[in-house]
Amino acid sequence: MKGMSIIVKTIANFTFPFILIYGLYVIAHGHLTPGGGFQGGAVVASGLGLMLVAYGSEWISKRIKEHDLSLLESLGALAFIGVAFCGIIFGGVFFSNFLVGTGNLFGGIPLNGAADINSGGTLPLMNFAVGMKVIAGLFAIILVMALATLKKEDAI
Amino acid sequence: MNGLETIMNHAPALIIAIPLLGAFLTPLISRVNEKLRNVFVICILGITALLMFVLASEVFTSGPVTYVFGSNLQAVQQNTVIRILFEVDGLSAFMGIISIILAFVASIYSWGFLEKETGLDKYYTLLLLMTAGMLGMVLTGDLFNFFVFLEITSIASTALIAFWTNKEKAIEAGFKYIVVSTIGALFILFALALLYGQYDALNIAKLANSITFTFLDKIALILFITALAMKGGIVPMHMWLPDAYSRAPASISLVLVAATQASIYGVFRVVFTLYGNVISLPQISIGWILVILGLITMLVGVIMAMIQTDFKRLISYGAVAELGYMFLGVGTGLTVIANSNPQITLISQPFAFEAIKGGIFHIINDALDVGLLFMVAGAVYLATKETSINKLGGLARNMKYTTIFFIIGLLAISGLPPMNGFASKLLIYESTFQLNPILSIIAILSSIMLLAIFVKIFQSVFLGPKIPKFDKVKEAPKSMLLAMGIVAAIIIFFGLFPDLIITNIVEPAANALIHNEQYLQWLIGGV
Amino acid sequence: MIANIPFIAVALLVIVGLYAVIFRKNLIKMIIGITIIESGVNLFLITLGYREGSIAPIYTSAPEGVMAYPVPQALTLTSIVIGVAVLALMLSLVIQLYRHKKTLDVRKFGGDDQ
Amino acid sequence: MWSLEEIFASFNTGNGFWNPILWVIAFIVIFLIVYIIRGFGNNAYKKGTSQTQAFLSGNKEYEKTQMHVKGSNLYWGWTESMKWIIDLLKTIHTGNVSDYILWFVVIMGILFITVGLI
Repeated sequence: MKGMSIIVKTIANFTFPFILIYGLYVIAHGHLTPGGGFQGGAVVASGLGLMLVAYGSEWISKRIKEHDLSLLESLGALAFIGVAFCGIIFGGVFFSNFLVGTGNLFGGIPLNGAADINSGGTLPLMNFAVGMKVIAGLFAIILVMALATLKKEDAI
Repeated sequence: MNGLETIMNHAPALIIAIPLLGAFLTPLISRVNEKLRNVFVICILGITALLMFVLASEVFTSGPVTYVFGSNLQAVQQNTVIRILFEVDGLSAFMGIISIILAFVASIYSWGFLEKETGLDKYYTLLLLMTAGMLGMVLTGDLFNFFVFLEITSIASTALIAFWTNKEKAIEAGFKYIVVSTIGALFILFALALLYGQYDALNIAKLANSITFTFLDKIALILFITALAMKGGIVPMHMWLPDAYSRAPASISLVLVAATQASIYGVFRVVFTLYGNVISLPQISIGWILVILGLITMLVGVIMAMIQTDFKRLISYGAVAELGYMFLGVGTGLTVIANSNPQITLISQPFAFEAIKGGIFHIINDALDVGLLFMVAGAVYLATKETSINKLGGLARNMKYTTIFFIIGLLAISGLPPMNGFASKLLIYESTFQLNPILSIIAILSSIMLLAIFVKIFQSVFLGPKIPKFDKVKEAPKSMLLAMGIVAAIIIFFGLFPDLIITNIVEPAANALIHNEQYLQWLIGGV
Repeated sequence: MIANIPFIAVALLVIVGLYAVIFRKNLIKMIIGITIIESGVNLFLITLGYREGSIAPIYTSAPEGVMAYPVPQALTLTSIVIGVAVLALMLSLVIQLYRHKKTLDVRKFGGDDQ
Repeated sequence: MWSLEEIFASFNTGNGFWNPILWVIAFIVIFLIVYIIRGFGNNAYKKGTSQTQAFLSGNKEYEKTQMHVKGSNLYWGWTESMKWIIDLLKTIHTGNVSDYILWFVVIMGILFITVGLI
């Protein structure tokens, strides 16, 4: 896939930061809203997909390698399971939320009794891990499919 | 000592977590060294198998084990939190043993079988994911979790079926498999949503406790049975099965057998445990439906197997026929039990329990027998690069050990003494005879035809004069022989000491099916 | 009556999806059919989660009131995640199939038993 | 772990019992008897003579590779006599994935009818 016109590239450049911020917001607020790692990751990955469409898969594939994306994906999954294993060590149960209510970072005690951005315990950590995995995984899928269709066009 | 105790307490979670951890570590280790990766995968599955055996021995001796993720059981009992809950009873542990044995054997077998292939780090990752999915399916006590693990298994196995992407037929089989399993899984999701909407619970024990068999429950029951039977390859929804089994690499066909049986487990779990309190209510017994599906499965499986010319496709149809025996055995038991109060029936008509024992015992026998035959087919393919039985011949001269393993598998799958298949089939024949003689006649007939079709393979592949094309064929690599040897040894052990297996493993599993109050025990604080 | 409209939509979506999978000959259209069934099931789950008069389960500066139980939404999200994975897998298989056979007609595949 | 009686126990099948160890012992005994009877036979077989050649009504023997009965030629009579049912099953097994789903819907419908919902 070749890059598109200068108008598309400019618009994509302009909207990309907003998409990124919105996706990261959804990831960070995963424990407060119906959303989380996957949803935010999908938003960020679609932003990256927009860049791919605007600049062309060749341009992107020179900068981001599928190899590195799969490494990032594995690391995200490992972080997720690692936090779950920490639950056994610190909390006594697998997936135990050992950080909640400790008063430290991620374990803040909310004032009005409801929830807060700082009171999620291990949930934000897991959301970040899942978000990393989903950004890498979904973008790898888009990239590989774009490259696969690229070879197809060349054959014709 | 304290550390060991901690590990034992967390065994149900670790059985899922360790393969998952291994799955995502595999691509990283694969960058270091390829041999190290193979050893790593075998070690991971070995540790999981060890944990599974310890957990199973605890379950078989002292009843169901529950494990709540991230919380404790009291909170779940008091209905304050909704949590994912693993509940391991006799049947779950039994199915878990089957899955982990086959996955472990497949990891050993893959070393020799796929030595010259590329893309193996993804292969091993998916193999571990698939193992985690199967184990999750059988260990979980939560319907939605069951659906998630079902989908994990389907996605991983689709990618593995289509592993040989240069072969068009392999991709086609993968596509068929994913379409069938996705639609099946979506209907399972629909059914569990029907239950959730009525009872506000997803936990199998809680649902079983409160189910009242309304109109919507009936719909959910039928959706569950049909979708899981399709995933399990019951005729006439079996047609994806020969495609998938025969086009996948042999090591994957082996694990797919266990994945299919996990769906069969789902049918039994839904019918006996989830609907256990109300199963005697419907006018037409679900048991008869299972029996009839089982009979059709046996007959169609063997007749279609008789006319196949592809080695693995023939074994696949044999595997379809074998699935019928499980449905026949368990369905017979259900038919008798559902007629009246289970406790009274079990005393007056003890053959119901024997039938269920036979059906359950046949699950593990089928997994081992079909698995061994698939491994032999893979060894023949690796040596000759040929799958059509019309072109093969005279291989017994060069592949002595493989031939011996094939004979063991042949005797076992067609139910000849003293192999394990005979023990379970005898239980099924003699107990179904008391319900209706025609059932056991059809069962024996299809068993005879299974013997005939496997003798046909034996004659045309291993016997006969030397064929010049296969003059320089070598015996399979050592790791493959080791894998086949492990399974053959288990088959002979099960065949020679069936009573040991039945009293220690099969009976707790059958008891877990019949007495669903064991499964519901933790709800009232019995644990 | 108005509360039942989502359930009618669910039934329609599932039936339309099944129709597409069974009677459409193009592989891509079959995949679209599967996603339609999936949307139907997701709609069913999300409809079950609605309780009259309750507020959406968003904790960030939440107003006073009864909050709807977020479990069906979590289920729907999980189901969507799985759906994405399945969709990507199916489409990549179709790309591979098209490369081998140069056709997407479902009748051209199979026939091993004929 | 287990006592010998437990390991070698026979299990009850509802109508009778099954003990593979007894079966193996019986097999060995019968094998020995057959072997002894075989010993009474006349050992007139000589290698390397015309005794070892196949006799095909005086016709010349074919090449060894052509003598092998191929897999699909076995049970020819059976498949011929069961042709109607095999043809029926072959028409059902189209290999078309739409038909797989159609069967799923059909079975679901049949189950709905048998359980008495429709």
